[in-house]
Amino acid sequence: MRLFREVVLNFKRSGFMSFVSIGTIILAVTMLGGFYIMQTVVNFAADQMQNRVEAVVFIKDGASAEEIKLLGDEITALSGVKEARYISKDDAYQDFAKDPEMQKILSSFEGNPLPDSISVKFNDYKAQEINSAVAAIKTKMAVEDVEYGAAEIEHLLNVINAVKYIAGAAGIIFVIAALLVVSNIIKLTIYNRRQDIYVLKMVGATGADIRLPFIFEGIAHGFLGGFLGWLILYAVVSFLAFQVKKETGIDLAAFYAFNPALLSPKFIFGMTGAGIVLGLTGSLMSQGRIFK
Amino acid sequence: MRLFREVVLNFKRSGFMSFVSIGTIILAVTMLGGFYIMQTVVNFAADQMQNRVEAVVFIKDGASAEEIKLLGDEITALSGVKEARYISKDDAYQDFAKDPEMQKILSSFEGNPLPDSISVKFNDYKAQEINSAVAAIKTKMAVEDVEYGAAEIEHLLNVINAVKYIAGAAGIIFVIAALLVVSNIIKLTIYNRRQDIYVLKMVGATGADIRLPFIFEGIAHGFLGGFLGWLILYAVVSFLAFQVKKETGIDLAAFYAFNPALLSPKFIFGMTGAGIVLGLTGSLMSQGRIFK
Amino acid sequence: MIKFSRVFKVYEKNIQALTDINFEVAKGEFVFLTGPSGAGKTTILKLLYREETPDMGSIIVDDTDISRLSSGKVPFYRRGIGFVFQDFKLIFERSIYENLALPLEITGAPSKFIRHTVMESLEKIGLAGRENHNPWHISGGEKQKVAIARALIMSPPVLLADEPTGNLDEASAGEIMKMFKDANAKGTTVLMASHNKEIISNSGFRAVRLRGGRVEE
Amino acid sequence: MIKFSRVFKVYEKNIQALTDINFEVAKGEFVFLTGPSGAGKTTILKLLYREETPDMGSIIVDDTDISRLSSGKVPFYRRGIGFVFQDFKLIFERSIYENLALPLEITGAPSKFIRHTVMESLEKIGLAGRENHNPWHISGGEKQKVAIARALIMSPPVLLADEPTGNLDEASAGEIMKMFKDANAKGTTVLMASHNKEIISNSGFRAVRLRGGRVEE
Ligand SMILES: Nc1ncnc2c1ncn2[C@@H]1O[C@H](COP(=O)(O)OP(=O)(O)OP(=O)(O)O)[C@@H](O)[C@H]1O
Ligand SMILES: Nc1ncnc2c1ncn2[C@@H]1O[C@H](COP(=O)(O)OP(=O)(O)OP(=O)(O)O)[C@@H](O)[C@H]1O
Ligand SMILES: [Mg+2]
Ligand SMILES: [Mg+2]
Repeated sequence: MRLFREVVLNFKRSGFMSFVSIGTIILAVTMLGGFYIMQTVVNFAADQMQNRVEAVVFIKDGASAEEIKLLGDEITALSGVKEARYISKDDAYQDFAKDPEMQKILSSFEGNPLPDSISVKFNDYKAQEINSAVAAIKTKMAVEDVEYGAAEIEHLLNVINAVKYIAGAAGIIFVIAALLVVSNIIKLTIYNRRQDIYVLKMVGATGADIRLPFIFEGIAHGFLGGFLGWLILYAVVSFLAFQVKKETGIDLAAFYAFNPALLSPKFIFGMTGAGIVLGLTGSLMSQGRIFK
Repeated sequence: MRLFREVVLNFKRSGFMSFVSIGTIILAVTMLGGFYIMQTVVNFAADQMQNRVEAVVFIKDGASAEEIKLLGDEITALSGVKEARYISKDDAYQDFAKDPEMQKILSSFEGNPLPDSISVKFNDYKAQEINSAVAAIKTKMAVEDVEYGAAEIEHLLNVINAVKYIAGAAGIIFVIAALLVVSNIIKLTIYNRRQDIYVLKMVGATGADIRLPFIFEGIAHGFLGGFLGWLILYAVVSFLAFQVKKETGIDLAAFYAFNPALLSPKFIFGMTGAGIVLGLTGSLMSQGRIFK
Repeated sequence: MIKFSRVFKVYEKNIQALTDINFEVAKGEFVFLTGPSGAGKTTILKLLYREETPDMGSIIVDDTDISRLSSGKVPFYRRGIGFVFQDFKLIFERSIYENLALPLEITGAPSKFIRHTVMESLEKIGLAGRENHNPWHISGGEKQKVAIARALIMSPPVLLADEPTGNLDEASAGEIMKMFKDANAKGTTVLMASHNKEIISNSGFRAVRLRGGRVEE
Repeated sequence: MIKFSRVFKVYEKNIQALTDINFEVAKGEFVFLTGPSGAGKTTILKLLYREETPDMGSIIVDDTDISRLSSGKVPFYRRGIGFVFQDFKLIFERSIYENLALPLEITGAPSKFIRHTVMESLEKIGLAGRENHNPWHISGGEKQKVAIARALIMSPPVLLADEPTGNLDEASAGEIMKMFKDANAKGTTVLMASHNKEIISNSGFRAVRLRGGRVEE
């Protein structure tokens, strides 16, 4: 009862402070949420490119079905390899023949000039791993040659991978930063109320009497900030998607990272929860000063 | 003199507050700098991909040199087109012949089965613009067919473009956010010194006497925060580049966006300047409260 | 009730505020603390309030040595003491009503009881009708009256007052003294720091005289 | 020198603090303001200090109506006035030395002169050697002495003091009164709010009596 009243009173009384504190949580949570979405988009882009990184293993003419099967299993067992798919020369022919130019060229041969092959995809894009995998495959008996055709997007993948890395690090730094700002603001709030707190202590308030309102205030600010942050992020992203569509004709909503994710209960609860955690942690981190 | 002493005194006296204020500026500036670097990397990646978007215009057999020249000029004049490069059938043959497999296929023809062509690159990646350019080219007399082969990276480009867009918007939001946090913290500082300010006014201090120390304090905090922010960013990015190199073998320093940019005087002054602008703007924005 | 034995207090920067203080106050007694500025009156009250702890000696209140009280017990000890600060220490972020209600709210008193008690007390000090004002917006004497009302609101067994009449005119000081005497008559032990010779001599109560941190004579 | 003509002051929430105040203080005079708590003494001093402005009437100081002073001129007007606040208003973030140096620093006095003046003043109030202490860490009476020293440090032509002896024992009050009288003898016009009947009658100076916001008799 008194607790609830204290929190409400604090809201009313130190409107300015509450505004600062809630505002910072909104900013932090919005940034984190926006960050999460950017991260998702970058990951999505990186995954898309990664799927394109493949090595094609050309198999010696006359290799038996068992040999091929064995080779496939051996490749799959290599570290870093995600999948090895056998493509018979007939399948390859049909695939190429889809392109009318190629069809023309191919039809000038007698029979099928294409070899059997295995298409290899990789788990993560790590140059060293892929190179050593390719080298290992080359030594296999049944292998004629390995074409690692991804060289041209390798450079791009490097960039995207670096972006992912940096984005991850920035994310961690951001959480710490937000926590510091929020806890510092709550510290300032408490510092500002030091006379109030002194008098409370002097008229016999226990530690809990003094601390609890601040903790609940932190939680309340966090809840409000988190939820408002989600609302703002939703509005900003929607507006952005609208603008992007208008200017480039790209429908962002088509990427699963967008609107659906934003509206999912998981995301809403996640952001509100992050706000509460920020508010709570911030107020706990700042408690040290109360009894000084 | 008094001004300088006041600023130094404030630093000493309200060490805690100064810490909060400088810390926030460090965070903001570091974020902005890191953000700038991320943006540069994304732009770099997008540019790289964009260079790959090309349409190949196959020219009808028997078109005269003048017709081809005219066609090239017409294409270059289309909006959105960056360059149109003529590739003779001989050049094309030599290009293909570099690949031994292709060589085998080509040598099975009599003569050169490849047509003359024009390779078209675009300024910005905008689906609509490119599509209408391609459609326009298709209607030209000398054109046999247009192959717009970038379809496969189109999807990826969409993603990267969207990331660029969102990153730009996030950047603007971030500057505003940092400004709000800094000005709020300076407001809190001033609020905390309201008694001090009241007494100063009562013993005859003018508006300037009271405001100037806060403004200089803001600038000093900004300068310190900006420079420390650069130092931290430099350390973080260097560490990150080291880690990335260790884990993926990618040398980030090879991208011009990295270490060289970080060490350029432009970047250092930019970050320090951003800190000063933040500190100054923050303290100016918070001045309203002084005379309340 | 209250017993100081061989109490020494040195503040930081080597300021010797109290030297070998010994005195007793019996239960239900009304005792003045007097002496020139800087003599140590406020320090003695702060020790009793457990805001400071002595460097040596023992301070017995109600059979417990409060200088050895565990910090968890301090709040509950303080609830049995009313304190009038020399500089009032009203909370300017709360209304006059809220300032007075604070000690009651902390003990969890029912709000009806709080309302009744606070309004009665405001009546007594002549500030009825101004309960929703901010204590920043009342005169010095009025602030002092609010501070005194807050100290008395719990009807504490012990009342400590630091110069409670310093900002008051004679008539108001008389009223306030009457409030203290009434509380004392109901059994409250009162220890009051004061410079006001007239009030001390008129009251007929005993005075402990301090000078330079020692009890005189 | 100072002339109040038909001055009215109503605070927010409809509190009528002053009603039709008329009085004059001649140059070099020493006048007491007296009256019960809440009578309006502090309000009159605040009007003179330009912290508040009257709702009606004129307040002439040195031939200028200060209620019409432009806000740019207020700081310079205030530099000619020493003020002792009822609640001292020392800055707890600055040392005692810095508190005293403040009014001098603002006028841009040379630091040697400041040092000399401040040390002399500390000597006078018996706090020499404590210049680097925080005013938070001195007794109530000592705070009051510092507040008075700060008001006198500029040797202002006008001195306003709000209950400057409320927290002082008789001996200290006597010393302080002597400082005020000395300043007055050197030509400073003094207006002092006080409850202390003894001091007023002993001084032999004139007193303006207030009650309920009006000048009495
Ligand atoms: N800022 C304010 N807002 C509202 N009312 C005020 C304000 N300041 C003073 N008052 C009221 O105006 C009246 C006169 O106050 P003032 O401070 O002038 O009295 P005073 O004579 O100095 O009393 P004291 O001797 O107790 O200091 C009082 O009733 C007081 O409550
Ligand atoms: N926190 C502190 N730190 C250092 N010295 C202090 C502190 N509090 C008080 N003192 C010093 O201790 C001595 C006693 O102070 P105290 O406040 O007890 O005096 P007092 O009798 O209450 O005086 P007054 O009548 O002026 O209020 C004084 O010299 C004072 O300067
Ligand atoms: Mg004292
Ligand atoms: Mg007053």
